[in-house]
Amino acid sequence: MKTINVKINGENYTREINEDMRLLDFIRDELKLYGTKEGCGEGECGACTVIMDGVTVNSCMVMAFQANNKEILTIEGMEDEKGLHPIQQAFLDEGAVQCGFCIPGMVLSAKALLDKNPKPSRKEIKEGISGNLCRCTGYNKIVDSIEKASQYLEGEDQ
Amino acid sequence: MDIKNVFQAKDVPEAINLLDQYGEAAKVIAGGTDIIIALRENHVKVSVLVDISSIKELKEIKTSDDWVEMGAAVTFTEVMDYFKGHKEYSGLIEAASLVGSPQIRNAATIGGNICNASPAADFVPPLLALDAVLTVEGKEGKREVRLEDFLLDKGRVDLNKGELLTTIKFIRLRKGQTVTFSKLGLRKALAISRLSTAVYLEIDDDEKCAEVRVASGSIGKHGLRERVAEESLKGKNLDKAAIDEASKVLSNEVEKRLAGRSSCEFKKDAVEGIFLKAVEKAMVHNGDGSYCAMGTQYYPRAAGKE
Amino acid sequence: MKKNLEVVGKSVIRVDGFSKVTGKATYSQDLTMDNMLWGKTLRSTKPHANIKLNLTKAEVIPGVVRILTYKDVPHNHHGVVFKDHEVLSSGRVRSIGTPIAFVVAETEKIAVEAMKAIEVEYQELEAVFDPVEAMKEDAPKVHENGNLLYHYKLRLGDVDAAFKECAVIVENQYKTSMVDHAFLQPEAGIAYLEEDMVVVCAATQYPHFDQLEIAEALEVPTEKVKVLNPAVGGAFGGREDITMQIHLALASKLTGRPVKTVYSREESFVAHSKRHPMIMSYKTGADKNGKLIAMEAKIVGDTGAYASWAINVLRKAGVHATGPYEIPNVKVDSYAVYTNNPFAGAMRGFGATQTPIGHEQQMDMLAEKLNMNPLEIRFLNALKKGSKTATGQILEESFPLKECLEVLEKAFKKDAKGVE
Amino acid sequence: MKKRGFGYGCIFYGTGYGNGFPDISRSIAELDTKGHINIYVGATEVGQGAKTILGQIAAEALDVPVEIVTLIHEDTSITPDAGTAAASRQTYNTGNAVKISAEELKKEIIVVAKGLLNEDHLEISNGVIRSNTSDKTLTLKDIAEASGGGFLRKDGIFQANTTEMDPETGQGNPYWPYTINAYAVEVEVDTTTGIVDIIRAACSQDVGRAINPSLVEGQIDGGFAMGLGYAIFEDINLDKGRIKHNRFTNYLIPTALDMPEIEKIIVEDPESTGPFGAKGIGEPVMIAAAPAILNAIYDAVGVRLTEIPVTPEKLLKALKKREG
Repeated sequence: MKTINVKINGENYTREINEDMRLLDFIRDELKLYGTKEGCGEGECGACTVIMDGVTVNSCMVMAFQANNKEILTIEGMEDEKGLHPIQQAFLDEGAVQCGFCIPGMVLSAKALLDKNPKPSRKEIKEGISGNLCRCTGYNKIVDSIEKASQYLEGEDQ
Repeated sequence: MDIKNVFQAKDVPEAINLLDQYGEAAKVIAGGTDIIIALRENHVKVSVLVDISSIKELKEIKTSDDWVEMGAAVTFTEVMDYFKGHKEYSGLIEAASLVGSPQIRNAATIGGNICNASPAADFVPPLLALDAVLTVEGKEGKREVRLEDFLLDKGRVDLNKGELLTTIKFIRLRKGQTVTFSKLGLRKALAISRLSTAVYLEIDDDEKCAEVRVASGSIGKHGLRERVAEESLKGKNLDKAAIDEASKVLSNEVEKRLAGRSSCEFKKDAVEGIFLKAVEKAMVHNGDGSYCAMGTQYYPRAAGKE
Repeated sequence: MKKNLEVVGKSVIRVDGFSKVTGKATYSQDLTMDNMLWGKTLRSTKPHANIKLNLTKAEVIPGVVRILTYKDVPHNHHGVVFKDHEVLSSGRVRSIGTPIAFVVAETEKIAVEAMKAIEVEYQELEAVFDPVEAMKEDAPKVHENGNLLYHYKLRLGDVDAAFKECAVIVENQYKTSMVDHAFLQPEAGIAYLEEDMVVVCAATQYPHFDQLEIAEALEVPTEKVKVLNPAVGGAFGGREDITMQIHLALASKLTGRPVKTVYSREESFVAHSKRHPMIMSYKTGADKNGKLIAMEAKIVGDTGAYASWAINVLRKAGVHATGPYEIPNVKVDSYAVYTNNPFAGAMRGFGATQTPIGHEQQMDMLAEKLNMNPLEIRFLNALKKGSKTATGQILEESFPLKECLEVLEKAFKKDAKGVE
Repeated sequence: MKKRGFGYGCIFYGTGYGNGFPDISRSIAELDTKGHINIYVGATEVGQGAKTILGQIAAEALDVPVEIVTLIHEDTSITPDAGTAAASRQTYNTGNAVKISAEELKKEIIVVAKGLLNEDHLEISNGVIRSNTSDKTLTLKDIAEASGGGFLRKDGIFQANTTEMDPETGQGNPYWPYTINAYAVEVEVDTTTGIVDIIRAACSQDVGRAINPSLVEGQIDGGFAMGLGYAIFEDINLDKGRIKHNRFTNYLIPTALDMPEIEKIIVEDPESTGPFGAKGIGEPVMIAAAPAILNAIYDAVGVRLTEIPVTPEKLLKALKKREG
């Protein structure tokens, strides 16, 4: 067993983990945060995307021990006391959601993108979510909603 | 996967000590994007993982007067950010940007890409074209090895027990020099390279090809220098005939190399297109029909032909 | 009827959206229960074989609770139309991926270990993978009654005579691939007991049908089975057939504990149906003005080792083989054929997705031969309100093909060619 | 060299089980004690939006705000069988069943209201029961309370129109209704690598009537993406019955970067037998995409690909063969 300290969604966790545990399993099985999904187990679909130290990673491709002393944001950390994050609101407003299985990862990719590039072009948005596979939506409404989220966030800043 | 011990090394000596101590039982993990799959599928059977992704000195890129030096644990995203705007390094930027997806580029490291020695490793061809030199450190000290010599076979590199790849360096590009990259993937993201080429090009004041290095991916056991194509271009005026000739030479070479394989027919043809694209990217055509290496300041840049 | 529509026609925000953007939506892999066991499915690695199992080594692994085989299944059959799937193979496997045993253990890791410890002795049988080969008399039989599962015949007018009248004829063979639904959520489920009722919670397209199939296999009354259907991560036809539902129900019933299983992506690929690959031979003829006169098509669909929806899929392919065009002389033969490939079933479009690969290219080829533009020939032959289809059905209303083509043409001006 | 081309495809699609197979959906509409509407159907929300649009249909039929309608479909022990979420049948078939149950419930509500108000000419408008002859009103909660604290429940059942075809000639009315879909696509083909790039697309989609236009558009985008994958990427690649492409690294589905923008045009021609004129669209939205792409490839480079998917390998081979 190995002890790790991880800050997830603003909260510090100190846990004993198995050495062979993936970050994804830590988040789901240990912390019971089931919003992070597993779609392929090999970093290809992005359903397990979380933000670690400011950048997106596939949590199925990170060993849990590697997250020691790191700060992680999962979908459960997107809402705050005011309610939905503007990106989540935009996904709702623009009709970006269908089956929803890709959506937590998609929202986090959108957040990482907008944090780095607050006014991305549609091409840049597509690049930003190119590691998140979706089989239902054909992506276009997701791109629309990230554009919309960019506007919402700009409005918030003013 | 049967992992018993895991370590987050704080510095290179600690990592080397651990690798030395556990020997064959240990494996380095950095971005994890390849090794975790290999572990889960039992292609790699080790009981100890040494994580080097938090070692600060391995995460730096430095440009000195003569060299550009990158730590082995630098991620592809960091490569893209560092070279952003430096067109002479477009091959590095492009190869990095075509690795997997944003999530993978945020985690995967250039050292990992090299040490896996996959034929399809995206970052290897441009580094081969830059004739990159690697630093390997072990208990016995440091040694330098050319990337081309480092790659031994598919999945096998020149790393001895207890050794760690620490840096990758190449000679800083000057005026008239550029490196470019072109890849054939089956889709626009998350695509494993079916074929790739990288070209380093140096054009002299007479607009002749002073130096050229060509490298390929996915058409051999690992990334390879393509010397016949280089010989074909060297010293020539880079007109269409010369470039077409070189692409034919490369195509013939690929045909010989892949003879008997089902992919041969496709790759020998497609390599021409992919090579041409890399060469074209390396050259910027001027309005008067002259050209210069991309990213250099010799000539006013005209609209690049894509 | 009411004056104006108030809600219909409005882009109401989807009601399941909030839970999905917040990560709160529960998919079946997100469920766990106290005292829960894990199941793993042992599957055939050979396409056609007689098998013998030896569980000895697996059973003694600490933490293994039970290993289910066909002997444990009261009624060992299921299937959406024909009951030609076995819940667990009773001795003969017909495709790679056919379930053989279901291991139930205290942890997922132990279940995997035990699954690997089961010894399967395969006595391989001759297999057939090409549906055209499978139709031949001397082909290896996938099922006892032969490999030809279904033949749909469509006959209208006299095609042989009509082809003689044609100014142009195009004839081609088209082939489509076997493809996967690739929904993002791999199959997962959990079953537990509520007194004498077995509850199965799994992603499905048709919970009431699952309920029937589970009840039949377990030989219990339907009302003793409850299917709960949490959020479903895409389906596209791939969640029509039973995958894990009966395994879970049975395991829970026999152990008295909740049992969960989650498929990996690789297992998902072998566990659910596929789109039928089809070989489609098309012959289409028109007069000199581009009016379609005759069409003949032969369609062979490979349904793999099990029937699933093959009959309905090949029927739908046959009915839609003409495309949305009025053709007075039509002859279509479509065949559903068993092979030892993975089984094919429902997938978005259900047989009517394959045929347009043929008929729409045929239309363009005819247009080119006649020096017409592709839209012109479509307008000329378009079925419309009042038309009769090749099956003799009168299209009584709402058939706006011409309107669709008109708006499309306007939206997509061809003179934009090459202009960025 | 990069070459561009245009292509069209159009299809018709008969929705429902077809061929005379009993295609039945059932629904229960309920007024609960809070004065809210619950609709019980066994129709799965697979992502297509059934849960949303069936609620819209119920709200419209009852003339109540959509916010007070809850769809309950997750439990077989409390929902009636509404058939499978396939064959593009939930909007049309179950939509009809929901509409019928809602209309029946509305009648029942009016009956109760008549008793309470002693008036004959009543209607529901935006969730309030109003008299046409006076200014008396009742809320749904009033009705719920007046009906003894219990629930008002009404069933709805709908069976689609389909007949079995003649086994020898295939003549008959196998499906109803039919839905139309058409795509126009522009592609760019790189003749040196065989790579096909979808530049843009337009879709005209017959819907009968759009219950929820945004959901229809979402289906079109998603349908096109699946058609794109079918045309140029997807193949499980069988080798003696073994699936070689059995993971997402080698079974390629389109990424965001592979998808073009799509101009989406909804064509409305209400179907009298559909709920408020609606027809099913879930499958049709996909179907014409692949053939339109194939026709566009031909227009661009002049070779016919009769076998899908059109991989760079196949396309380059075909181009070479033509050159001789």
